[in-house]
Amino acid sequence: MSDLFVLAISCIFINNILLAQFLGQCPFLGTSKKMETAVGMGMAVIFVLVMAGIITWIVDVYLLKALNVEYLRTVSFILVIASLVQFVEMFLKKSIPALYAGLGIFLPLITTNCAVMGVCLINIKEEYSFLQAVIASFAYAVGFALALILFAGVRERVDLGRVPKPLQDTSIGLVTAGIIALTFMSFKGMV
Amino acid sequence: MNNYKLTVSHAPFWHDGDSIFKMNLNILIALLPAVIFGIIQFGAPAVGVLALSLSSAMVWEFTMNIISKDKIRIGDLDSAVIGLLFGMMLPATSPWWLVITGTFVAVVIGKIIFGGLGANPFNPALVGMAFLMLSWKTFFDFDSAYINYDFNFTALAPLAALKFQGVSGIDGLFSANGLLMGKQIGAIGSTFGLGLIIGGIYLILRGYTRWEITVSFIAGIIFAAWCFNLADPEKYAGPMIHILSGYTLLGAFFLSTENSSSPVNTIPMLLYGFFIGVMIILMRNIGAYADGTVLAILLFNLVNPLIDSIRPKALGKGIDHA
Amino acid sequence: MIKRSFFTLTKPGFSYDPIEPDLDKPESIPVPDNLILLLNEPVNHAKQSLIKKGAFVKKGEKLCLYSESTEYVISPVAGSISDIDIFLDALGNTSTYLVIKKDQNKNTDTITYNLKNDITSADKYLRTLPGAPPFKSLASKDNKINTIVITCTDTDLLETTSQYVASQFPTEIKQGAQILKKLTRVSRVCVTIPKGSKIKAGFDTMQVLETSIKYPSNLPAMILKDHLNIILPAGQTPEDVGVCFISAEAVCSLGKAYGTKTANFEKHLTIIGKNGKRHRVTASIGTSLSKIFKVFNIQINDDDRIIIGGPMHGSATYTLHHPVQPDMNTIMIQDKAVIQQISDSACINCGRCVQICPANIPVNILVRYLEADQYEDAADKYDLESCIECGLCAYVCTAKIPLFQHIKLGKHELATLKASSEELETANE
Amino acid sequence: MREMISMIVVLTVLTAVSGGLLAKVQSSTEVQIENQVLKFQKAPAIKSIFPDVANDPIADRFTVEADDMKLQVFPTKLSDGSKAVAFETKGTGFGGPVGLMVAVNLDSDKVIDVRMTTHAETPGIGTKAKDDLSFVSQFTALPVMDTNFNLKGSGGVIDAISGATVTSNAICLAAVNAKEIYQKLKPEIIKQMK
Amino acid sequence: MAQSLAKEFTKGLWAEMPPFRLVLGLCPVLAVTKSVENGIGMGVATTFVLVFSNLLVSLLRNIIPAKVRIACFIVIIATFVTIVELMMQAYAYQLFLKLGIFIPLIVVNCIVLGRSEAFASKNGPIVSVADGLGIGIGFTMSLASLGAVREFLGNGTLTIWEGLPVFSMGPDFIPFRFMLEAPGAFVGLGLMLFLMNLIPQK
Repeated sequence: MSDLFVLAISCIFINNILLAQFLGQCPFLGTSKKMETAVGMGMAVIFVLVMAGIITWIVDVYLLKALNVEYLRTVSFILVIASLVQFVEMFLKKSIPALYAGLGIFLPLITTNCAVMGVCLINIKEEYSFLQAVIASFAYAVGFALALILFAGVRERVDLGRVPKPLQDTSIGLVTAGIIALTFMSFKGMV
Repeated sequence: MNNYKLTVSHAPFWHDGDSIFKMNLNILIALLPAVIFGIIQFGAPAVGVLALSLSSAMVWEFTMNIISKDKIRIGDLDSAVIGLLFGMMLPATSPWWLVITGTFVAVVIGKIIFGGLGANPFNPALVGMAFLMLSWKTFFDFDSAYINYDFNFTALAPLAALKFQGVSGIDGLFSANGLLMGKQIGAIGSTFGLGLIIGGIYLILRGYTRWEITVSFIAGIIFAAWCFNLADPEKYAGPMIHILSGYTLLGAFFLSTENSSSPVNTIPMLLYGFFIGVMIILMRNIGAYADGTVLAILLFNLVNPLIDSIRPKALGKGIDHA
Repeated sequence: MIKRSFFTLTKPGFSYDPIEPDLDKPESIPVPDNLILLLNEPVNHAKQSLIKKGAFVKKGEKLCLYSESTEYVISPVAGSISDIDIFLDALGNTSTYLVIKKDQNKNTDTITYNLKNDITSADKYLRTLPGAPPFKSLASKDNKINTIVITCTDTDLLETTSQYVASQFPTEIKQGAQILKKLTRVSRVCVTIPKGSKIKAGFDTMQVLETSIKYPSNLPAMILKDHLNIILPAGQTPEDVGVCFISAEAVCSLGKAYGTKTANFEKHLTIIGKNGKRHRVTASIGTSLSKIFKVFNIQINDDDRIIIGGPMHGSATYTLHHPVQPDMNTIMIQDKAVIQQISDSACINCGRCVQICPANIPVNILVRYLEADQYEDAADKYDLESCIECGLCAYVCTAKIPLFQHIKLGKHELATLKASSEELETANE
Repeated sequence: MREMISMIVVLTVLTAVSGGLLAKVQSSTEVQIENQVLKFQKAPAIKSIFPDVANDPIADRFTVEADDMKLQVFPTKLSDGSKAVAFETKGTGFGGPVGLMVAVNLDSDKVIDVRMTTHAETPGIGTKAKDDLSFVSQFTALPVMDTNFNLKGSGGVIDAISGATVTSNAICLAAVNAKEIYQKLKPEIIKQMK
Repeated sequence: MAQSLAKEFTKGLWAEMPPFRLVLGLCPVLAVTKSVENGIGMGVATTFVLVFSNLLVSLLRNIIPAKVRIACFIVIIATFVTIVELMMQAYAYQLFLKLGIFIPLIVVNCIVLGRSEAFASKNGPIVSVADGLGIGIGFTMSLASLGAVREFLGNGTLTIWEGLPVFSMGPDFIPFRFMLEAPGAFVGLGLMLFLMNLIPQK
């Protein structure tokens, strides 16, 4: 039990998917200008990533490894994720319109969010057990949401400041993200 | 009838007469006791480092103002404060290029590119420090930095000794009195605890820093260190050494209270200070660092915009037509 | 000028000035030869104006620009119109500037009005009485006013005119209040008195609200909150919640007007000189400020500042020829030596404004949104419309940012934005 | 309906072609990939453990099997004449599986040396254990058959690297694993060593 | 024809150079630019996928039904990504280890899918190849230049192939290690973007 806890902490803070593993940078920079969109994206990623983590783990262990066709991993994972996102979108639209209104616009973006694909691949590469894979997927997604929301908070203020013209927008966003990555080094060595 | 050119401006027509210059001047004054003591303790090299740090910080700001064709703003002394604080965090033996690179990062990357004074989301001096510590860790090893010095007290950096030798390793080496009076090695401006406390209290009384942050910061340190100590006194030291050594006091009074990167509402200020204190102890006790002050404060600079949204409801907000 | 004290652990506090114990008789300024009137409607040169240069006006005559105009002024003297021009105030609003040349030889009797016992009749003739009674909003059908608050308190620091009028004319005010009650049929009429003031004795028969002497507790929103248990919703006026504020002087002159069926023009004023010395005067509405300064030998130099109102939320004028207006209680003159320069520095987030703000506004963030011209976000998220306009934030601002100006401008721009979007909506429908 | 069919047909054909193509590429690169893994992951570790031995342990490698366990063994002869083997085991940490090359003296049953082979995916973690030889040197000369290779915290004899407890733990787990494998496969290895 | 071909090719080198001009595909840019070698390796791998997926998408653009367009693109891209992955394992194993998970992740790189969707599905095969090649080389150049900055400042060397530096500042150079760490990637890219913004866009 405590191992899983340590795993979760390490995935959220120390190996943070955005700041240490560099996955999911496009939504990180793209949806962090406003707090509302950052929260929306964070929630959508948590939702999709956990499901994708579970499904791809099952596909990998019971299909690819069983049939000894591991070289099809990339193809099958991306198809699983793309159809999952489609399915989730359709399901939410019909069944939970309130949630769809909040997350809807972010869902299509998730297909090309390499954080989702990346975590699924990490789960396999690290040879996690099913439970570990679920925890890791969830914790990585939480780390994603956390970093995104914190970044959005800072970025809202930075964008209001008198940033010199050539530095505005992405440029200053990246420098800010760099300092955020620096602050996340605080957690180094804690597990 | 004569037509005069009158001054037309908007209300209010009174101002309490304070200014950024006065505020920064007071911060510099408050830093003086610790600076003077550092110079006495570490001698001429300390003067060199501090002078270079202060002047290079101002030169960087001046240069950037010229390049960006902005108004020259070094007169508000903000870069001087950054430079002095930065210099105070360095060991007296720092090479000149380290100081200049550091102030460049602090002033230019930490402050100017975010839009200058007041727009920096992180404490500039700490940004500079964090960049340097990540790059050149060896220069911040105080034990080897002062190898050629001859002190009349235990020449061991207390926190590093605590980290690598454990509680038993520092048993009886450091007394509260000695640490308070600067009988320890460390950065130029961080050893003289009493001076930092006096300077800090002066600033608080003058209203230039917010006491809530400082008080809760120290409370956080005491609380967390005490918890650890209670759980395993063999392994974890008590609060005293944590408060009086390393950058703790500098952090509590001068670094965490930097205006632009800290909250302004009461509850957020208390949370902010407290969690920095707790985080520092976590980093020292179970993390990879001997002294986590720099990164811990930066981490909560990051959280600041989020927690500062905890605030009392504004008058008449959210009430519909009665 | 109040300076920051050396030790400032607590936030600064101000008290309203009590009325001075020795009540000098006010100096009466003679009616000058040329009177200036400001009509709150700009001249439109394309249209045929009813007011013509050189035309004769009687004392008490109502002057309108056009036949359909709702705005008017009343001439305080008999004479001829010698000039019509456009007047621009500090906020950029335009109005019409009329100069009336007094004519000694003509009949100086005041016109009598046919005043009936309803509010529309009062609104028709008496809007420009000294104290500027808010008949316009009282008469408006949109507002359901149920409470009238007569203010014997001054809203800004250093001001004492309302207290002075209240101490001198309690009987007239009470009479005026009776008439007001009859005109408006409002159930509740109360009067505000500074706490501990002797004025209270004169109003024993009325419901008295004793306001704190701590600034800014005399501002309408604070009186509503502290004494009437109404939290003014952000962005709304007291009239929206059924309360109308009316100055003591307005009530007093209303009483007189209903007694004589004529308008009166004697405005009570306080002049605060450069050295802080107070002069109490009465002057006819329309008197140029320069005339008053001449009486007291107040020397005005370049770059001095003439403030209409008090130091916290008055407004500066650019001309010495600014006339005495019905709502003008105080004139304050600042020497250029004491004028603090504002700066173009950005907010340094020191948090003093947040600590001092009586409306709990996060001014530090608000000002960033205002500087970036994001008025809607400023209102939605950072409480722009909750501002009660006390000016304390700008007073304590370390960076010397003209916060109050930013907020005023922000509110103005927001109103423009809202109006244009509403227009769009109606156009779409 | 026609559209539907064409959609399904195109997708199916495309996927089938892709699968076939990939199968072809995979089978033609399989051997080369295995050689690469040997060359770049195992060879450096073996070379650093056995700096100057007469034979080429990689070329002489053989596979032993027992109780459905399969192990690739790299044999050599030490300068003092005793036989030794190296083999790779795995331990799992949160930084991913850690590969550990363990060399054992077959005559004395003592560990000669250990080296990390695959390092963790996650940047920052693991590299320290790879660079820090003082950590792996703790294993040297410990008797394989009866040493608890766990960290001191878990009752073993190994000191963790500060700041890299997880990786240290993974390495220790790999060593524990090695102990088990060795105990089981030693007879088989000796048989094949001739 | 030749002129338009040249235009499609050169636009990727400057005017639409990813990721500096089009801020897309940042993950590999940040993650693998610890050295020039890694940058070039990643860039070449991406270019390979770009060119072939563009070619194939362009050839099949009239056969693929619009509704399953994206799914088909993804399958095509994923196939080439896997081929690259296997080839790198076979012939550039050390590089493969360094680039790690980012090779399979080319499949979700917005640039690749973006080119298929925005260009190849609407244009002929030759132009599409030119476009893919241009964008790919532009991407490689950005990766290599950021890699050069980071490696030079952070380690004092420049490495093109197999971990052997072609240039070294020598042992006296005190490297700015910050640039090799995660924060250095962000700050380095941010400042490079700033320098690019200083150059007027034509």
